[in-house]
Amino acid sequence: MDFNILMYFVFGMVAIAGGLVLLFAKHPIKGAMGLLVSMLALAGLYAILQAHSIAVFQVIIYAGAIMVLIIYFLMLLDIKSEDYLKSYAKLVWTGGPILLLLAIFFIYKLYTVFKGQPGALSDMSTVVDPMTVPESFGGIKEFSTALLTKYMFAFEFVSTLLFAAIVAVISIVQLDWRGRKND
Amino acid sequence: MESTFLGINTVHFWTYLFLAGVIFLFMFMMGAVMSWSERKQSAQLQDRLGANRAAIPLPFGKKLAVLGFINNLADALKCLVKENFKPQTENKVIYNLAIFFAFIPAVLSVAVVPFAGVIKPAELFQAWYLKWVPWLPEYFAANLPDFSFRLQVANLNVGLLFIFAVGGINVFGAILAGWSSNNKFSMMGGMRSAAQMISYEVSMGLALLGIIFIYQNVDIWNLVQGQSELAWGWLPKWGIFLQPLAFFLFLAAAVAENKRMPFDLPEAESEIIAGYFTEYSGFKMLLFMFAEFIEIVFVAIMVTTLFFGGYSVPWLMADGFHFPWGATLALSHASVVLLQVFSFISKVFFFCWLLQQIRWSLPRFRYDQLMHLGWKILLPLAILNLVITVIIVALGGF
Amino acid sequence: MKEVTFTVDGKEITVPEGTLIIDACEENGIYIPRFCYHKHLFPSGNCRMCLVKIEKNPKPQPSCMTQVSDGMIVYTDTPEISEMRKAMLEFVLINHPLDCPICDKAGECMLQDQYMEFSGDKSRFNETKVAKEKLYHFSDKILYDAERCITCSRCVRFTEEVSKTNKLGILNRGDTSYVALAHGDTFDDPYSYCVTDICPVGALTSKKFRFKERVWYLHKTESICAGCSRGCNITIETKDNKIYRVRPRENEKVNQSWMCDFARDFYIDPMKNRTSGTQVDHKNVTYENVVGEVVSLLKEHGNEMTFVLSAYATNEELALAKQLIDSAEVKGIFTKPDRVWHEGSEEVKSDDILVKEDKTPNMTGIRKIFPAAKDLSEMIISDYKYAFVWGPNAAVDKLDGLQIISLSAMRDQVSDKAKWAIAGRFAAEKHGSFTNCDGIVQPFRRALKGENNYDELIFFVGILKGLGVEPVGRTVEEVRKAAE
Amino acid sequence: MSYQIPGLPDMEYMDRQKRTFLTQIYYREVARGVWITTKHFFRNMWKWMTFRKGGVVVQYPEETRPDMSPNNRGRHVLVQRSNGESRCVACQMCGTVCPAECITIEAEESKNSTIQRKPKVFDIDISRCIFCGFCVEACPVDAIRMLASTENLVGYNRFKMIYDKDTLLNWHPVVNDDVVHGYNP
Repeated sequence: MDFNILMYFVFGMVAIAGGLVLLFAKHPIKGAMGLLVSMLALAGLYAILQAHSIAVFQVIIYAGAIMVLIIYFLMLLDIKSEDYLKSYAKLVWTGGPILLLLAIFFIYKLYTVFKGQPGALSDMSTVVDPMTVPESFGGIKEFSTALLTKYMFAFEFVSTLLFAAIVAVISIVQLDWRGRKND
Repeated sequence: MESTFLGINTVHFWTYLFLAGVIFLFMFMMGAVMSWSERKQSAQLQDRLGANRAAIPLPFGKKLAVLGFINNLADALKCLVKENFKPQTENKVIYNLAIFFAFIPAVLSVAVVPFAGVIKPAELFQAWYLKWVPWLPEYFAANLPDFSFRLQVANLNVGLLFIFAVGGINVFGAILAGWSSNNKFSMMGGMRSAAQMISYEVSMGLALLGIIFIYQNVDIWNLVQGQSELAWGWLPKWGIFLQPLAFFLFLAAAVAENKRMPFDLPEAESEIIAGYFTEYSGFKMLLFMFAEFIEIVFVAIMVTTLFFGGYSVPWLMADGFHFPWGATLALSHASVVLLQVFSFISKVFFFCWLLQQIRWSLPRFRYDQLMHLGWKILLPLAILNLVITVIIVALGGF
Repeated sequence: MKEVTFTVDGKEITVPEGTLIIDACEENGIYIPRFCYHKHLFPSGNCRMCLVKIEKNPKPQPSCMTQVSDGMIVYTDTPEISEMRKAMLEFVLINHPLDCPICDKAGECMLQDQYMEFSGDKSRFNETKVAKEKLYHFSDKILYDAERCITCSRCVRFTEEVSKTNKLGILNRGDTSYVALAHGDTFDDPYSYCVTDICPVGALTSKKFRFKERVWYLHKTESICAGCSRGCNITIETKDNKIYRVRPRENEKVNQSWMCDFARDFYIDPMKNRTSGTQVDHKNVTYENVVGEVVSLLKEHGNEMTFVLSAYATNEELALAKQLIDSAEVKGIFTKPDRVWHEGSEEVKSDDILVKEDKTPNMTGIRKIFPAAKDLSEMIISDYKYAFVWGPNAAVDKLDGLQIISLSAMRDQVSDKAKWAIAGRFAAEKHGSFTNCDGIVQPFRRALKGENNYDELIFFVGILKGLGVEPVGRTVEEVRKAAE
Repeated sequence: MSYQIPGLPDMEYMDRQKRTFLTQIYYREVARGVWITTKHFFRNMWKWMTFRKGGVVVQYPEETRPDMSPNNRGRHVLVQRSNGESRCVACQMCGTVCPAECITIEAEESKNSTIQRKPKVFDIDISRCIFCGFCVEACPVDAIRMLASTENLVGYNRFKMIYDKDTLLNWHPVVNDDVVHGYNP
């Protein structure tokens, strides 16, 4: 078996496992650790696809900066697991069907891809073979050029997503405060 | 037909595996040397004698103390055999995971650093002083006449960023250890270390941006290559000459990242016992200490590589010295490689010594002083340095 | 009784008529120094330490000889009185050898304490002190040091009034006077150790305690004597899990301030023939194993079992035992006079002072909790297959042919013969309470750490839990509370 | 801002209000500090390379300071009577006052009826002792003293650091033969 394929499966498994830990961990810190592992595994996936820049930025930005902040605040807040779970118990009824739909969609997508290309999995080695990609592929120059020209809008749009997330968090926290005042 | 192992060229595989082993071992040895110099050097500069008691008894009443090295062995032995205390925490997994987050990045990031230039084994083993294994030069000359590799474990084209990425993960070691120890002092240590490391990472990154702009690269190999060149025909293009301010900023920020004196607030003994690793004992504590020592070596390696030309020796080319006044001194390939390795390691040793000297000379900063230095001094200076560099580079400077 | 009111140092005090000033003051928190006065002895008034100023009286009066009267105004702390105390102490100390470093009384000596509190002056006596006999062997228990003696006559009055042997007397007069026995006599009094307790200085010391330990190192535990059914209140003084001495504790209703020599030896002499650990068929097994076996035995053969109670058991243990007997439906309950605790201790018959005929501490408690318990001699062996024997000294021949479970602190024929042997604890090693012959329930605390990790209470709690019964309590306090 | 202490050179203290930028970035001060320690470092290294001792410390069990004060509280000794017995009466004063609780005494009856009491066991655990000298102060019969010497107070085995009565009596007093008969205040 090709080393890259092997690592692809290893990292893929770890990423999925990290995601599952994030979903099912009772303690928020453990969930954050799951997310962190998932991020690192994603970086590994990028790396075996020869996209070194993306892999490294994945680690610097997500694992090194955002996760540190998340864990920092989780520690400061010292959320007790039970309260945390109770407030999210209702979300299962809305989130569950959405998750199910997404899963069906992805399975369908995979099915169509592999239906069209019977040898897709074994061909992956040729896709990620270092010999077949140009020397400069995944370099910082190419990455920057692509990011700041072609994907400029997407890049900026994602940052609005983060902004939206911040607004959501503040609104939730404020609601919580109001609830506590009545106690 | 080249043989392959898991899709990788077998010779490449074994070469890089061997290289990784050697460099890993080198880092460990350096860690041991640092823990020795932590005692002996501090003793020398404080007019003491330092650890010299532990010794192996020899026959005829003699003792083998080896300048206090046996103390290190005794320490390691003690840490291995002593009772392993565990705190009453519900997060045993994270408690144990934190050690790996602290230790692995310390040894991982050295993978992208070149220890010497290109090595051609077929030529290398021709030198009379390297003919230890008789069949080795014949094997390389017969089978792989053109095989060459760099003395660098991973040839990443984003090497400098890789170091930043791994250094960012390093924060988790302290923060998770502090949190999972279920101890107020550990928690404070973890918090302090997280705040400190995040603050100084900013200045460190900005200081290094100048280097990146000047050499137009983030590949460490190319950075060192760039520093091997000469400016005006005589001055090596070392980072210290082109970016003197960045050197000082980087040195301060790197010491702060390393959590050593005078920035050792996360483990300030007089305030919070041992900070984030208060609750670790025995071998786990040893790993934290060892990670710290290896990080000193790594800071020295970074300073060497980025500001002092890495392995490069002034005016040494692949075929020997080319002095600026026109004289040349031809050297064999093996001699050049050994000179480069020696140059690299001696520079690293010097900076290790300097870092220890700084650590044992200075008192600890107060927390507000630490933050003041990080955000109000280092950061503006780094930005200033960056702006000036960008203007000079845009004007076509070097 | 008629009450009188008088004033001490400006404080109005009401006491029954006939009370001595010194007692009335002490009850109200004013301590008057004394040497010769003892609460349970007739006052003699010879030490002159307790002088107080009484208004309209030209001279200070000894408070131990003066009864209060209505409207009396007493001062205990005038400059005159304190001068007199200082002078009195100086007088007493003139011939005192001051050999506190080698004196066993040092640390609890009334002379030391009162000198520190009421005088503190330096000696002005430059002449040679009168030398007297330093090692006067009164008996093989008591040693007398004439130099230290201040001739307060407490010991003499004790032999006259309490033990009524009239052995001691004071010979000679002035600075040559000393306590002495009749020529050729020995001080063989069953209460002789009491004189070492009441001696205010180190003149009378116990040979058993001599030079063993300094008194300030001893840890004092309030306990109840297990020597006989009188239940004297005692203080057990220990260090490093070893009993150094036992002293009586004041209790007006039971023993006043006295206890017998037998009981002191009983505690101090090292316990011989102790049991240890848990055995089944003379093989050491874990405690849990034995508890499990006893539980299954009680479950299956409870109705073929007889339960022989120990009169050394505390009330709390008996309460749990009762619960056990009721829940396991044990057939017969017997009790026995398990008198002897260690070999060689001399048998003391009863007397009319303290010692009782019944040498067990808690037979009254058994009678109260188990009114139906019969004496062991009335047992018919053929009725039973198993016997739970608690405590030592059961008649072995009465238990022939039975399978024995023995729970005893002392090794004897029964525990040797027992199939299941569990070591118990001695009275000084556990908490609990005894009911004495007059029906007074007296709690006591543990003075020694037992050798085993369990005591009888824990054992019974374990058995009850094994039987599926919730014990009324798991600690002595819980059981006591449940009993109330 | 300077501040004069008589007999000492002028000492400069930092005026926090007047710190310059150069002071605030610390680099110059760090360099000054490192320079001082580096001088020490190389001086000691040079001494070491020329086979001289660099540090000022005393390698205690092998070396002892020659300039020890005669009042130094070192090893304990027990004072003898003229017949070689200890003067101690086992009164436990030293054991009671000892803050480190390192003195163990067991008393026994002496054959001499004027002395009555003498120590059967007199142990000082030197590994626990803090050399405060309270035992010497407390002793009513001047039986325990401390020598100035600190030689051989260390050991590899902590049980060998418990000095028993014979060890404590094993010394040669320089004082004249001051015999005490019994306890005579």
